[in-house]
Amino acid sequence: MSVSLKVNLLGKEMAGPVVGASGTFGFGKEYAGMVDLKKLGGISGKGITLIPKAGNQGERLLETPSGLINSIGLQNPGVQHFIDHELPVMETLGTTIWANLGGGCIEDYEKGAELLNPTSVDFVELNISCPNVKQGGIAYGIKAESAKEVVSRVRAVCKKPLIVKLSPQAEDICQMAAACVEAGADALSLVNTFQACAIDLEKRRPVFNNIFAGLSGPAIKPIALRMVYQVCGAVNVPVIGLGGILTGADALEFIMAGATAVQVGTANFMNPRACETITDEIAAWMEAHGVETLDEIRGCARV
Amino acid sequence: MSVSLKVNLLGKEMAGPVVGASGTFGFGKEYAGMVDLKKLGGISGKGITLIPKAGNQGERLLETPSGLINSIGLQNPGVQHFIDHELPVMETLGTTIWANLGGGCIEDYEKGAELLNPTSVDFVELNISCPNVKQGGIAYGIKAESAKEVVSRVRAVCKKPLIVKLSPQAEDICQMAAACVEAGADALSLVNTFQACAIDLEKRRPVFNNIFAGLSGPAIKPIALRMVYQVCGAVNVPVIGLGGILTGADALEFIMAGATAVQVGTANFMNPRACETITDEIAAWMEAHGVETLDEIRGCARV
Amino acid sequence: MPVIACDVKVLEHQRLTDTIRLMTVSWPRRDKAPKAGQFFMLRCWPADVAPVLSRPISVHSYDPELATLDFLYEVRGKGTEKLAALVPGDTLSLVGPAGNGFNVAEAAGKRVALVGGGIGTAPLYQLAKELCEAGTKADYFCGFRDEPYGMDRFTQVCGKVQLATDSGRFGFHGFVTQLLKPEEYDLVLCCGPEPMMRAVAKLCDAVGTRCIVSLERKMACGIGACLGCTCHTETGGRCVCKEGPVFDSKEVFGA
Amino acid sequence: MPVIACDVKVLEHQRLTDTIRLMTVSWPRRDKAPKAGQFFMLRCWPADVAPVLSRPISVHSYDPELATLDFLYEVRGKGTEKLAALVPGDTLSLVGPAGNGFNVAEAAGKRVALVGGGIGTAPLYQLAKELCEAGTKADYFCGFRDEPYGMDRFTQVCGKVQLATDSGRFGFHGFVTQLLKPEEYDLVLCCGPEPMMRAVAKLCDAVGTRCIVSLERKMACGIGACLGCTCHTETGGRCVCKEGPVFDSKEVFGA
Ligand SMILES: Cc1cc2nc3c(=O)[nH]c(=O)nc-3n(C[C@H](O)[C@H](O)[C@H](O)COP(=O)(O)OP(=O)(O)OC[C@H]3O[C@@H](n4cnc5c(N)ncnc54)[C@H](O)[C@@H]3O)c2cc1C
Ligand SMILES: Cc1cc2nc3c(=O)[nH]c(=O)nc-3n(C[C@H](O)[C@H](O)[C@H](O)COP(=O)(O)OP(=O)(O)OC[C@H]3O[C@@H](n4cnc5c(N)ncnc54)[C@H](O)[C@@H]3O)c2cc1C
Ligand SMILES: Cc1cc2nc3c(=O)[nH]c(=O)nc-3n(C[C@H](O)[C@H](O)[C@H](O)COP(=O)(O)O)c2cc1C
Ligand SMILES: Cc1cc2nc3c(=O)[nH]c(=O)nc-3n(C[C@H](O)[C@H](O)[C@H](O)COP(=O)(O)O)c2cc1C
Ligand code: FES
Ligand code: FES
Repeated sequence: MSVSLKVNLLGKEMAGPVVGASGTFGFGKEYAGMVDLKKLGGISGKGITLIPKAGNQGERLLETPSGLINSIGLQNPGVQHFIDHELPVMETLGTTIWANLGGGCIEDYEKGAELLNPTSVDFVELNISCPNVKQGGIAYGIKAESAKEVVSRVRAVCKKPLIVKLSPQAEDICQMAAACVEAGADALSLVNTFQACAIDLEKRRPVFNNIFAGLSGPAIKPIALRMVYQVCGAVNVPVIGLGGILTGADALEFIMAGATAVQVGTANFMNPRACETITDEIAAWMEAHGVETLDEIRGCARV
Repeated sequence: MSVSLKVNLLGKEMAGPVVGASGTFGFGKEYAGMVDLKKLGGISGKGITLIPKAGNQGERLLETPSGLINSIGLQNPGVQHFIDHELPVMETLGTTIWANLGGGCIEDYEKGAELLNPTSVDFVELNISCPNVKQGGIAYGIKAESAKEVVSRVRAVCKKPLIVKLSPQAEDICQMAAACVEAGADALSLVNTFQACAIDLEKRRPVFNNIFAGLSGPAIKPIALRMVYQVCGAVNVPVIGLGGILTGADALEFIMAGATAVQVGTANFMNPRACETITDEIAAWMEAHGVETLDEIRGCARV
Repeated sequence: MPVIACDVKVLEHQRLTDTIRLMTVSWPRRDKAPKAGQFFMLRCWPADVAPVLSRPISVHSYDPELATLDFLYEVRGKGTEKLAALVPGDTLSLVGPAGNGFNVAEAAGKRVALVGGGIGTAPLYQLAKELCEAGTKADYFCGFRDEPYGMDRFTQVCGKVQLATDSGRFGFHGFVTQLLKPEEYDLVLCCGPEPMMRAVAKLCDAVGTRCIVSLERKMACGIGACLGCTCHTETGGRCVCKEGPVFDSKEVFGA
Repeated sequence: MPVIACDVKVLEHQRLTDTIRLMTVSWPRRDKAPKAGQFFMLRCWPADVAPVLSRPISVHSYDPELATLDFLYEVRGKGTEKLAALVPGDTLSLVGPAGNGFNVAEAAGKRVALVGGGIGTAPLYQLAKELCEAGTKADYFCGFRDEPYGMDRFTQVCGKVQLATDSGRFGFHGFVTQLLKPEEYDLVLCCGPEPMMRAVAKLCDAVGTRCIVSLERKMACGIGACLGCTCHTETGGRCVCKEGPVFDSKEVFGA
């Protein structure tokens, strides 16, 4: 039997359903010596903003049971630097390029999107869900109306396929999803990290300078999968599912819930070859179960 | 140094800060051969409803990374049966008695609370947050206005100290907390389980008949702690923190975030002596750090 | 009588087949002597290590003189794999004895058949022993997929011993249900895969023989505290870990 | 040159003190020869087992002829405890060689002091070896809380070797900073606890001696992909795992 892992996302063909998640996969080249990047569906680069950001002070990482809390705070060299220095390398990696665009104010989102228009970027993934920055992060990810505003403004200037990345913090994830689609999102990706907290008993203060930071990893998978299941039922655009995926079986759960593709984040730190391993495991499962294409099983678990 | 673990909750003295969480601790007697129940702050019995409930069909339990998904669905023998058959035994256990009251419609909540008025129950813990029942569960736990209605109606008839148990699904946990206090809650407990999903790859359908079920255990602790931290800043009533507590250190994080007491649920399945072990670990930490009473450290990590 | 939590020592650990192990542990609590059909929640990994839940395993044999317990178990997944790695001298945490167990007094003096399928034979050995001590030698019918295990022990405490295998490599080629003639017995006590127990119950029903079954459910607490193990019946839910795992087949499968 | 992921075999594992271990593993990839100051991300537990993150450990020694790597490490918590349980023949997963490493070419021919504090001495041995090969015998100053370890190796590849301990049980009673006279050197290369490195940098600054330090940060990826290890400096963030861990002290501590 010949298994095809190909996925067509908004008219672009991807070699497989697994995309490296933003913030965990650098700009791709870091993994080139470990992962056969051509097998991946794509790489979502580290979140970029119009104005470069230094990121957060203080602790940035904390391990939790089956999870990881991070407080990177969108440290990045800015959109223009990305275009000049990172993108040319990404172009050589043989997979689709996702520019994960964060913002400060709406104008910054707009300008960032405009800068990306003439580039080789395949998808713009609009990050309205970073819990680690005060402005332009989670602020837009909670209330559907705020999201709608930023998405429609970016949509108006963005000539690339526009994927909006949702926060699990949204008041109502289905309403949020519908609002983003109404505002012009071509696809949705979810979830970003969950706002979380940890306290340092010895210092008797929060571990993170911002008090709260973002939880990711296998711990959150059951909640992420629930949200993806719900959103796939609420909108008619492709949904990219993520949150805690560590195995091919995890990825297949998201696909059976209706996801077009998946992203893999924290798992890259648990196994640097995770994106490839997961891709191979999906293929092996399909082989063993006589499934030739992902279309045969996408959404099959929906009741 | 002499350490005191005593906690005064709404005028009642509890021997320690650790309370067995509803649904994981039976009605207490099940653990009597394993745990020195007199060391506990209290026992929150299995959720009861006016009308007995058979609970959910199909799978009820699923292990996840550092977590547990359950779909019990409030199986219980009804409030009157609780009063007649379980309460007399609970009275002999030497700790405070929390009646975890679920409901169908608001009238059922009211009638249940009325039945509990003349009993020996120390606290009524109003469960407006069960994700496993369609009616009277999570429905009231999402929107602050719905919660406000049910809480104020119960408050009007309930003569016991009234603790409202919040869902992490609330649209805005601080607003929700404030609404419940405004409606007359004497204290708040949070969090209940997170709505989650799992898919059975072989059957190609959701594991649980209700599609979604409730995630608990150490996996959720960082999110639960964040919500407790937020709620402690949003209201002026005692907050009982729970969600994933497995160690004394976990419990101390909640207390340093401002919690008056904590509850321990899933950990009882990981170590049947968990409530006592955690209590002892808290005492050992206090001893080692020269902390004589929990009042000295409660909320100390708030910035 | 509330269950207790106890750390015990592994005394012996034998590999009976590729996947079947027989583990002997100390059980110093003579005041908490387990009986046939009861089980323990086993754990040999820290609270914060996967799997989250402890694993229920039946009492295969209890020796009150040596104060030892035997567990006969099949290595299926993460939990039993961790058990299988134990070596003599290691510590195992037990919660139990849990569950109702078989009613041996009721069975004594009757014509009794024990019917086991695969690892479902585990609790039947202690049951056969207790029946034997009560003066009743039960007949033992067992079915395995291919390779049988643990059978020799039964011959000493049972009457007739009959074996069926799906593969036909050992004993009768077919299902154990083809060997059993329930009309020859007053009582059939059964443990195995649920479809097999349902088939046995049906055969018994047809001739009016009482059939007792021991159910399996996923369990979180094992002591009646979580309601995760409920078996739905026509007359309401039954808590398998506490009201069971042993039930009249009519109660749980209907008549 | 992108880092690689490689499963290697543990060849030897020695206990030097209660908490210090020296582990030798095979490193078959001669084309990816690690150099002094570089490190690897180590993991010997499955992806789904705690701790979530792999652990960064420096190259203590690389032997290109035997194709072996030594790690000198201190058992601190969960991760290093798991490493400590490895026995010869076990498999260890490595990601690396990561980081920039020391600039040996620049140091060669100069008057060089190596200053190590506790387990911070780990990367200095490979550095001393490489300097020695380049014709420069560095002086070695090391400080330990109480019991020193790994010192004998240094005598062969260094000039002067000076020891200080906080307890005074061995060598000079006091801090290693009390022994170092930075004015006698062109270059001081330093690895140890951050307060000690800051103190050394300050001494060097005062006399205009260049000071190079190797920083430690919690790391998730170890390869520049997550930005979890950033060191904030006056001129912006530095990625310790990729742009470092070796920096000019002025760059990271200010002047
Ligand atoms: C009262 C009772 C007595 C039992 N006695 C024995 C015995 O004597 N010997 C024996 O080998 N087995 C016995 N079992 C079954 C045993 O508990 C399971 O085989 C074991 O829990 C599987 O765990 P695992 O981690 O190895 O496999 P997993 O990977 O968890 O699962 C393998 C299979 O076992 C099922 N399973 C998982 N957890 C449980 C659980 N807690 N309870 C029941 N089934 C589960 C799963 O659904 C799956 O089909 C008994 C079960 C019960 C309820
Ligand atoms: C580039 C680099 C090279 C290193 N080389 C060596 C070496 O050669 N020998 C050696 O013994 N140690 C070395 N370390 C330190 C070593 O990584 C930590 O001691 C180890 O990660 C602790 O893990 P643990 O699980 O045993 O302890 P934990 O229980 O995780 O923590 C114990 C202490 O170590 C700190 N820590 C935890 N994780 C990390 C991490 N990923 N990076 C840095 N610190 C951490 C914690 O904050 C805590 O203070 C190096 C660190 C870095 C960054
Ligand atoms: C260290 C780290 C940095 C991240 N940075 C970004 C980012 O810049 N932009 C973004 O959209 N998401 C970011 N995320 C979120 C991930 O892309 C992903 O949504 C989340 O981690 C959940 O997936 P996972 O459980 O597979 O990691 C980051 C996550 C981690 C762990
Ligand atoms: C099996 C199970 C049954 C539960 N039943 C109830 C219930 O009846 N009422 C209720 O308020 N919460 C119930 N809960 C939620 C717990 O009380 C607790 O809020 C939740 O599990 C989070 O805490 P934990 O992570 O310590 O378990 C149940 C949880 C579990 C795991
Ligand atoms: S397993 Fe908890 S009630 Fe039976
Ligand atoms: S540890 Fe990931 S960038 Fe340095």
